[in-house]
Amino acid sequence: MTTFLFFLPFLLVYTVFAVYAERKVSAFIQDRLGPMEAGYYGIAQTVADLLKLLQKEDIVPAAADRKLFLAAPIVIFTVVFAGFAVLPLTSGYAGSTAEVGVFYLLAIISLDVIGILMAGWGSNSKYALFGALRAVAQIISYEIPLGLSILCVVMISQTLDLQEISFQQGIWIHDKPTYPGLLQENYLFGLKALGIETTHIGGILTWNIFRMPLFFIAFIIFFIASLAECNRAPFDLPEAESELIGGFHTEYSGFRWALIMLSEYGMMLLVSFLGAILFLGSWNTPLPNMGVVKLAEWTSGSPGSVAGHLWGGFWLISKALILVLVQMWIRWTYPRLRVDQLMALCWKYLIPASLILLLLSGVWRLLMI
Amino acid sequence: MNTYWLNIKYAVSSLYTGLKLSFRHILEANESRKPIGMADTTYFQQQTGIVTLQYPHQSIAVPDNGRYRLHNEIDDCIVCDKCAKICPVNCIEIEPIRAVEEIGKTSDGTSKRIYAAKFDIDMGKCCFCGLCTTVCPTECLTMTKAYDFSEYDVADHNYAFAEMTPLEILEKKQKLEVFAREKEAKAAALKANAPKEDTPGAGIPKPSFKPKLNVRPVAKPLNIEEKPADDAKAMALEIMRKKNDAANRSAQAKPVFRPLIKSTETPPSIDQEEKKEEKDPVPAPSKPIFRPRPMMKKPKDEGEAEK
Amino acid sequence: MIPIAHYLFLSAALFGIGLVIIITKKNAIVVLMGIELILNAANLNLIAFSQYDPTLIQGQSFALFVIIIAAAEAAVALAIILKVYHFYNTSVLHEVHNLGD
Amino acid sequence: MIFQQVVFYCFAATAIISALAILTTRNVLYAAFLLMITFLSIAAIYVFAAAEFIAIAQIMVYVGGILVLMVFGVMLTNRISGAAVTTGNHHRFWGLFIGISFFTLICTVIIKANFGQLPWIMSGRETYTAPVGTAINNIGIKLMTDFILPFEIAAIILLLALLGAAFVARKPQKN
Repeated sequence: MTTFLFFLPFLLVYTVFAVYAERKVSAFIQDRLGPMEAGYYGIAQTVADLLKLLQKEDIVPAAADRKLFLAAPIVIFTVVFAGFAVLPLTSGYAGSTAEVGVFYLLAIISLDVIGILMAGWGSNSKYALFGALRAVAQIISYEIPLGLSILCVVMISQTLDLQEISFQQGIWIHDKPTYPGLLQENYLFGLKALGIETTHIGGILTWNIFRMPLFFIAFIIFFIASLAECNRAPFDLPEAESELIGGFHTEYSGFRWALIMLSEYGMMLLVSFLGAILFLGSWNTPLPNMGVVKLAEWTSGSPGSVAGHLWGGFWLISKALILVLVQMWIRWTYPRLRVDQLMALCWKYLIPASLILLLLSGVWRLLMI
Repeated sequence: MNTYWLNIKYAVSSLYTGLKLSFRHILEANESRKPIGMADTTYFQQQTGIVTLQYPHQSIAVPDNGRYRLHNEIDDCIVCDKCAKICPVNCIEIEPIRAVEEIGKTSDGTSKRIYAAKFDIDMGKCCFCGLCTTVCPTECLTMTKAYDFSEYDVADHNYAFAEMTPLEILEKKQKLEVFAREKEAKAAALKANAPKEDTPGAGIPKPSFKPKLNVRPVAKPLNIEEKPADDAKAMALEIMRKKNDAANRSAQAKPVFRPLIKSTETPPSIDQEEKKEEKDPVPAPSKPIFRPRPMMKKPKDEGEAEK
Repeated sequence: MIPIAHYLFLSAALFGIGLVIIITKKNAIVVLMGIELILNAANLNLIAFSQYDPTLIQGQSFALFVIIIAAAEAAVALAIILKVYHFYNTSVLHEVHNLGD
Repeated sequence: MIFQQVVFYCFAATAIISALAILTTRNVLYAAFLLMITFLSIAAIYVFAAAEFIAIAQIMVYVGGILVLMVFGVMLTNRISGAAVTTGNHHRFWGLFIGISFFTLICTVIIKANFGQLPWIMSGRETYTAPVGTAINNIGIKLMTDFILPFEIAAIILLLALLGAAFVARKPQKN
């Protein structure tokens, strides 16, 4: 319940370092050095930028709709931060125990649209309005493949509770009181017919991406859709600098702009957490037990113990941060899509693929019993 | 339908290639180029890694013949004004003061006969064409390797090479004036003897400008021998005194520009001036190749000021 | 637990406000908002009653259908409003005088 | 429990105040965003009534779907010319009269009917437990068994609405 006490400071510190990492990753990909002056290897550059932003004037354009303009960044940030409420952090330390966790996160992502619309309309600027309309069209379209790929996981896991999904992907599957009808043992690739039980082997073999091998494709669909949901390149049409200056946050400055950036990076982290929880084994270790070498048990304490907290937090956060790094890697590799390409990718490729995956997941689930 | 699957195949392979490419660059980022210049034999050897340098801390060596900022070796400068004339953007500004005698020799043996009261090069205007360095007779004006000379104020781009203090400038000017006065006295003496000539402006009752206006008549009678008359000398001294006062006063107000008044001349007088100089009694054993022209720009301004 | 009457009062208030909005507002989209408010008020009733049979939860299922229908209705209504706007160049309802083409 | 009640009344008050604000504001876009606040507070109240799933569905469908549609509608049916998008009022007296009279009528009925004392409510209250984690399972099973027909019909209606809306709103074909 108290995970927000962890997530709020974590989000702030993470954003500072994520912006730094973004600059460094982009610099290295482009054979540059990136920020080098502020602090050792430029490590304090983002802090300096943040201090600068906080001192800047809070400009409200004269033609803007003042109330909407001022409220929009707060709405966007609140919505994104609310998404962190249901994330489990370790095996013994979860956020809200709401059984609708995944569904709630989908709703949160669709709420984000409202804040963007407020910002775009409130700015009373054509660039902001174009950016907002593009953002909304994009987010609403990509919610479908995102939701369908999540639904695949939900179908295999038979629950919407993120903590429950986490428990299913590791060696502590029996440590959570489950609802009737849920799986209590794991088999290799989820196939009971193979007869290789992996319940006590754990590690990467019980991650969802291995329990159901087709989830690799589902994960890729999820990842592409999540990139579009956080307006990240190559789906950054809503804030395309070269076309729309800054998209829906063109008119913002100072603290409010910082807040929008914070929520953008927060959104990246949120979908990365979600991807790690749904597909990459959540807070479970990637190392399996092998005979007497109990790597899985050594690298994950039992739920509720101090070791369990530390290992769980370490694995989940490092998985999420690696996904964030992959997002950055992708951003600085690919060019931006055109609007028609964006829609074609969503409706012609991702949605049919995820629908087929949904069907296959149902079949696979029958094989798992 | 076939294109559909081909599209997917092409997208996957190209996305994979792109990721591989950028990831290779991330891995290669652990090495970076050394700050070595083109002359180095290893210059082309390192093809990968970070290519940027941290400029103020590191920089690539500039070749010795790099031609960036102008430098004037004022000790070798004979203030011939060639550079200022040829400059296409008028970035060189020179204020010469003729010396009454040879003031030294440059390192190549050319004799220096003009003081540089001001030798300013505005690097903010400079177009780095290098014409000034080619026309420089004593090769005192050169382009150096220094290329990083950014400043906070554009006025700081003006590089002053003249080393004279205002006091020295004043002193040299007075010297020149004394000399001119003497000449004028001679001329006056001559005029008394010579057939009457119309000297425009001679009757203007402005004491401070008088001497200069009277300089001209000196130049006109070209082949007259110098025989200073006593009365003329006395008159010259008298005028000199007044002139000094005026000069002092004006020097206080405008130390740099004011004294220019003395050398005010109308453009057509350039030829005259040169001819006059040829006839100058000043001993000039080895004359500079280029006849220095005392003033190029200022005369006009001052002429306007006069009116 | 909250007395059921309080849910019902809240629902009644929302219903009343929705009704007033429908009657008084000129803009078609705001009228649509009033309709959504009324649907929400109805949903609130369904869910308030549904909490007393936690095993059957018929009320919740019904509320879910109401939400689905509301979504469909809103989509169609907005499409019609757009069409009307293109035809009459206004979205103010009483300026739409004739329905014939 | 007292804390829970305070939170409930806060959300109820927010819902009513923002709904009233929709009534009073002339700006259509403000009305849309106020409607979002109303919907969110109603979703919160659903949670109090042990209907988490419906609450999230409410947020997703109403706020993420219908409201965005409405805002799009507002933007598309008004010239973007810098002037605020406003709406006028008419029939003020009759509107208020009918609304208030309906409200008082319903309130009277609620008080008269005394729902709290109905036998099935009483028995329900006895068996009432705090919201437990089986509601979604129940809804899922119900939807696939007892309510399979309305569920499928709803799916068809959604599809029809999608096609119909797209058909109605499309640009007229040029011959």
